[in-house]
Amino acid sequence: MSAPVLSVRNIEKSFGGIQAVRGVSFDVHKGEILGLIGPNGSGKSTLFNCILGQLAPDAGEVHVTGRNVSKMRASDLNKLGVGRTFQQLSVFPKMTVLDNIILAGQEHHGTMLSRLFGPSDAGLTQQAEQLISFFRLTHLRDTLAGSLSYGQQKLVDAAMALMAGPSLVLLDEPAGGVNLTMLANLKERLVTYNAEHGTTFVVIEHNMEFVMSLCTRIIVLAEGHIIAEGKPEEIRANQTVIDAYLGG
Amino acid sequence: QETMKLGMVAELSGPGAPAGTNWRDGIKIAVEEINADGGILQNKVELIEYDTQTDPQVSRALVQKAIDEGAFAILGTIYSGSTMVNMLVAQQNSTPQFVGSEAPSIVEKGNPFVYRTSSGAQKGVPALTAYFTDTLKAKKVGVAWVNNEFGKGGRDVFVEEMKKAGIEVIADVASEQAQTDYAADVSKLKEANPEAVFVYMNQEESARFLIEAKKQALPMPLIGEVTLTEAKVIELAGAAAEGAIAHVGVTATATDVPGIGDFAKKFEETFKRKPTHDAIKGYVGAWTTKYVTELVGKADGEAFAEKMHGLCLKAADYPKILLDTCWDENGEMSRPSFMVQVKDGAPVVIGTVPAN
Amino acid sequence: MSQLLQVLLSGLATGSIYALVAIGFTLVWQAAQTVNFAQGEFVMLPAFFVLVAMGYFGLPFLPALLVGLVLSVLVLGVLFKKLIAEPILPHGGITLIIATMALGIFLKESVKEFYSAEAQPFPSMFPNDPIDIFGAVVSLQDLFNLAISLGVVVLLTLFLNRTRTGRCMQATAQNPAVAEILGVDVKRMILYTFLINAALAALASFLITPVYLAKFSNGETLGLIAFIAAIVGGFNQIRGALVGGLLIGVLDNLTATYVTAQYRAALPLVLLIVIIMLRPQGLMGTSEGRSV
Amino acid sequence: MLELKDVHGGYGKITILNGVSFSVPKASITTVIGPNGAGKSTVFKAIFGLLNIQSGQILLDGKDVTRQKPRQMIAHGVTYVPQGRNVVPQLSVYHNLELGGITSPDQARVRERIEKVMDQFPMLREFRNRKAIELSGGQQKQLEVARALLLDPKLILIDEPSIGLSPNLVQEVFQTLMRLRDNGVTILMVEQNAKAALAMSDYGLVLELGQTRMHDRAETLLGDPRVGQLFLGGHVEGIA
Amino acid sequence: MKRWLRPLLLVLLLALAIIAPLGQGNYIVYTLTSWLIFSIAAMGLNLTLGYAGQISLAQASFMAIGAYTTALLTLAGWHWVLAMPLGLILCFAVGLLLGYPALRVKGHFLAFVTLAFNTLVFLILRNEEWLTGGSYGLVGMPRPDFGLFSTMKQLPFYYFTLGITVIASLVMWGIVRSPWGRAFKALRENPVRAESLGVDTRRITLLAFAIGSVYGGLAGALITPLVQFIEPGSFGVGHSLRILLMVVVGGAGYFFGPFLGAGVVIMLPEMLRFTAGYYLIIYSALVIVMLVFVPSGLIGIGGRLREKFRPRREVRADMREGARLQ
Ligand SMILES: Nc1ncnc2c1ncn2[C@@H]1O[C@H](COP(=O)(O)OP(=O)(O)OP(=O)(O)O)[C@@H](O)[C@H]1O
Ligand SMILES: Nc1ncnc2c1ncn2[C@@H]1O[C@H](COP(=O)(O)OP(=O)(O)OP(=O)(O)O)[C@@H](O)[C@H]1O
Ligand SMILES: [Mg+2]
Ligand SMILES: [Mg+2]
Repeated sequence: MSAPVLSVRNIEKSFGGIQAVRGVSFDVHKGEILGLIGPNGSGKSTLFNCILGQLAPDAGEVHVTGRNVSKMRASDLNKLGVGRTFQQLSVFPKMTVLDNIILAGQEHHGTMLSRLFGPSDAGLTQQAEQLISFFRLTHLRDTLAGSLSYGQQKLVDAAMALMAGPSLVLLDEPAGGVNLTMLANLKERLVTYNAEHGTTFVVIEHNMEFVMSLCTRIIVLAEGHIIAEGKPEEIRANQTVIDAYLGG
Repeated sequence: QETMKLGMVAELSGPGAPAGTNWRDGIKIAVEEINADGGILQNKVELIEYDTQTDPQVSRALVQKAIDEGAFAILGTIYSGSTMVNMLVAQQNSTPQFVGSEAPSIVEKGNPFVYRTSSGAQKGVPALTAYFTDTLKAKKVGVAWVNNEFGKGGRDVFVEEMKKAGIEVIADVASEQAQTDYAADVSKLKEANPEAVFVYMNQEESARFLIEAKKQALPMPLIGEVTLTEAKVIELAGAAAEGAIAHVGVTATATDVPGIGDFAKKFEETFKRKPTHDAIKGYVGAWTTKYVTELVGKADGEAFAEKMHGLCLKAADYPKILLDTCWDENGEMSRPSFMVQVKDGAPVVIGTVPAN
Repeated sequence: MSQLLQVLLSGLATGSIYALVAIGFTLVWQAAQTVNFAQGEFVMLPAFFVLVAMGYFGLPFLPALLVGLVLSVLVLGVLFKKLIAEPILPHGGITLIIATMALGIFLKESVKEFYSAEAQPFPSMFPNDPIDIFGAVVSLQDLFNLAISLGVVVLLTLFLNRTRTGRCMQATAQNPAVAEILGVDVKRMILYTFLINAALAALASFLITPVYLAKFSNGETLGLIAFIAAIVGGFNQIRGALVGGLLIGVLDNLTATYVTAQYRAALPLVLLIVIIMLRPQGLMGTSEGRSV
Repeated sequence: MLELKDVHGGYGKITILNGVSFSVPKASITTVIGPNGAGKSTVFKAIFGLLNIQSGQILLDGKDVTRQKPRQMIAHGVTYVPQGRNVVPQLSVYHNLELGGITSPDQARVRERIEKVMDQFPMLREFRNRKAIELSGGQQKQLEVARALLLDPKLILIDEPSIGLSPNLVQEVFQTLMRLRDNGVTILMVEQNAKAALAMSDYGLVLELGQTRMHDRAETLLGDPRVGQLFLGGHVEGIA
Repeated sequence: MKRWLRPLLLVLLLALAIIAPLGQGNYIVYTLTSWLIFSIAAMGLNLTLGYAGQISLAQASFMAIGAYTTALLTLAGWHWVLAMPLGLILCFAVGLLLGYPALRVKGHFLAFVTLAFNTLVFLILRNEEWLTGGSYGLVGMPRPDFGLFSTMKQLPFYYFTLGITVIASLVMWGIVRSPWGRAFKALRENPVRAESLGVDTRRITLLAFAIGSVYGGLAGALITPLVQFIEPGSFGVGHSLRILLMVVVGGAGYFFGPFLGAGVVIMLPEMLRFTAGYYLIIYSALVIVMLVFVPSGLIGIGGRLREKFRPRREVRADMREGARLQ
């Protein structure tokens, strides 16, 4: 079997006395859709931030397709084909929706210099417009992203993560605030990507219906540890998980 | 009767404002008197004011503007940095220019149209040397100066003079323009303990220096050029100014010189404050413009320049020149000067120095 | 030895003055998240109120101080807030910063045109008697300045962190939208901030001017140095202003005495840059927290 | 209790609400649903005085409260929990909570209530002295919800409380809301988690394009196939 | 704005700039020239601050570097055309250097570091007399002579500056509308997110400083032959603040903002000079009033006026698609 797309080894991170992540290890293989769930404050987002270079972990290593990327900067990691979203809305508020999405793709085309002298949209308008219309935002194409509704911004955020055609995407709560119908579309799109391009996904989400129907495998985090791991139906039945997280 | 325009270009705002406004007000009095006296060549004089904001680039633009608007002579500027720039413009237009700047370099550029209204540092400071050698009999001295083109000019001349006189400069203390804290400066001087200190700074800086010197009880005599004993400095420094000595080109305190006394009185009545050195300079500049233009007989820059060089005006014939004054072929001025000391809160003339 | 002591003590004395002005910066930052670039002029102006009260209305010194304080609070507090801060604040910090720069010019030039371009002496609230400490000299005034800036720091810190009003002011600065939703009287909190700032500026003015002399252009350098002191101390802590101010005062004097007078303005800056690079949140400041 | 009559309003020159009318009876829970960008949050802002209302009327207990300021609305007994993150970043958790009761004249009671909500959300007690910004997304949301419970409001406007909360906490919040309703508090809520929300609600309201489309009892809406198809994810549309 | 309106407006503006100095006195021409030069400096700062969101209070020091390099070289007999690029290269390098702190500190800390840098440059210019002439400055730099076209006189020098301004603007236009421009804005709005989308924020930050500095340097290289005298005092912190004022007053982050801003900051005092001593008071008051009423800068004034006199209501964009639930 080939090297896992993402391999997380023994990551630890604490913030002045609070141990947010305490030695987490797992592998994700090509084509998987992995769910990452757990109570609030269990360290999920912190783990993402450690994996993707936004935070420096206190210990541990991260490998992407066999390569140690622990010290790599987020932009370089992104160029390797790793995309992500953040839990908190993070569009560029004073840029148009179209510009937001083109930006997400432009750094993957050409070199720094060729971008200066090439076309101003790096030839990406069409591709961006497709994504925009998929997320039903066509009428907002030239609106500043900051004046979109919460759910709409969430969609732009997701579109940005998908724009560069990454091979591994980490999504932090993609469903929060998104209308159920649109969410079904999003799920469909992720599954299609996964099937057609073999894109691997890791998804943090509190919407259990979404997670359970989307993911092929689920990891449950609590207080910085992995407390359970398995197929969706196993997790749903796991008493520890029910007590810690799902509730009665 | 026509009017003749005088362009007053000076530092009316920015750090140079105190000097500039005094310069302006001195000129205002002169212009009033000149007009009362029939103007220049029977023409009424109109004074146009231009504010350089103490910015050399602006000053250059304004000298240009004054000339564009028909000024036949320029009065200003005071800060040497500005004068260095704008005198080029006046030169290009053959317009005579009286400046208040004292930096040596101004008259070293071979510009025939620029004239001083007081001696430059390279004349004023050497006039002091005798005081250090003969009166104080000093062997080791210190110098405290403000690090701008004014202070640097004075300091350079002083150090040179001392070398010539065989006196050692054992403390050389630079301070910033608008500096407020002189503790370090004074303590350095105290540590070096020279026999006298030459203080070359602008007004408030001088006052703050004197205050700190008194606080730390600096024991040696403090000697300055022009500023150190000015009325303003004494007002600001209060008791701390007591005993300070300065060489002064022309001082409003020399009231026994008739022209000076009259001017000082008129100035105080009009502006409710005592005239400074800069006010007298402006006054003299404006009057000289009148005298020389009338000597030439027409408003002509070239002829004016011709006349100015090597010109000597006697106070007896030209009373508003205040003291017998000569200009050399570079536009440098010389006239008798005074040594002044602060006694009981007032400057007192303690000696005169002949023109050099 | 006595020279070193002298330099240190003098540095502390000057530093306490910087601190007093710097506190204004941190206060306005903590309570309105903006920088008042006219802070130096805010400190320059009250002394002139007093001079006018004494010179034109013939009031004795102490009542004139009181008049100066009241006028400062009205002009630099109420008017400033109503006419400038309130309309511009919602449009972001940088716009207000520029507006305060323009305000600085306005105040400076007004004083110059309507009062005087020349420096004026200003009476001291405290006796200026020199006190000899092992051969070094400080004045009583210096000691008072130090004590007062210390006191102000303690009081303000307590006020901002220990009272509900203080916390409402912080909430207003950090997230005005939320403060408004929770029912905080946002406008009033901003008013408080500027009132306190104005009163502080007046106090600083009365303490500083006897030494610095009253001059329209005093605010320029003072404002700049205090701004630097506030940053170095850590903008988001009142006590940072004290530490920053004292540090700059001492460093400046040490540099001028022992290293270089020509570059005395530079060396402290370079040292401070090093500090900032090592501790990006400032000496006393705390980090602003998670960003992802 | 609350009544909107043909409200029009928006941001700048764009009109977002094109005639919103509905009324909410006292001591009931009404859930607002609709696609993203329908104007749900905008309606809340309009009620709470945060929106430029062009025309129409908002009545609270029969009194006209159109264009009143947020502080006045709080005085009328209305509280509002906006969408997204809304904490004061550099203040501690405890002081954030305290701000929730800042308008109350009875601070002793507020302190008591803070202890109570900290029992309900134990995380808050554990982290009471930490800066709010340091909390995780869901923890911040708990803080916000808890903060809204400190006064005795008559009407709570709560915009998507479930975003970021773990399932057990969502249940906890819903139960709290139901308890409040049983004590006579009126609740108006936006939720995308619509099946669960409608299940606990008395009424449902469907908003689209800034207009009220349907307003009915919650069970009726849940059973309506069109609603299910369009807004509850019952059907996947063709992918563009 | 209609599609043809913008190019038409641009042509009109350029024509205006060409005829503006005709028949004017030397003084007006001089002032117009310094307006162009400061527009260039402000354009650079607008890139650093307005587009990329990096506060810099050191633009005047880059003008100094450009001005002194050009001055020293032209005094040594070089032609301006050769001296100027050297100044720009130096500015680019120093700008990169100044960008490094920006990688670590943000906001007011960055403001401080740049401010300190400006002070440092000022002190070096003043103290290193052997090179820079110290506080006496450098004087007598020639204006460039291109054989047939000599810029010695005021008017030709204006056209020379205008030409350079147009070129500099075109280059800037190219930069901000390229993907770089988008990356600069992304850096301003959300650096963390930008980094996660593959934007090399380090490089972009450094570039924002370096390019902005080059424009400062270019302005300096033009000041030298314009004034023919330079001294440290003209490049102090106060002047950096003045350039900042131009950017914000004009409209930070808008392409034409710097031109408007520089126009106001330089021309308005000239126009107010008739008020004698009061002009700075009036001027500063006007700036404040302007910021109160159009906080986004003068560039926003057109929109504000249109809004005021022809208030329009727009329906929401998705209305056209129609409702799905009837
Ligand atoms: N910068 C920080 N400073 C201090 N504490 C932090 C910081 N970042 C995270 N924490 C703490 O670390 C723990 C884990 O936070 P994290 O954001 O990873 O949780 P999470 O699993 O994503 O939770 P949620 O589901 O609510 O988003 C929390 O207790 C949080 O308070
Ligand atoms: N501040 C704003 N400025 C301009 N337009 C805005 C602003 N906020 C929202 N809008 C627009 O108003 C419309 C309604 O937004 P609103 O936030 O009310 O939607 P919503 O129904 O709450 O959606 P969601 O489910 O995504 O939260 C959207 O089309 C949005 O683009
Ligand atoms: Mg999280
Ligand atoms: Mg919403």
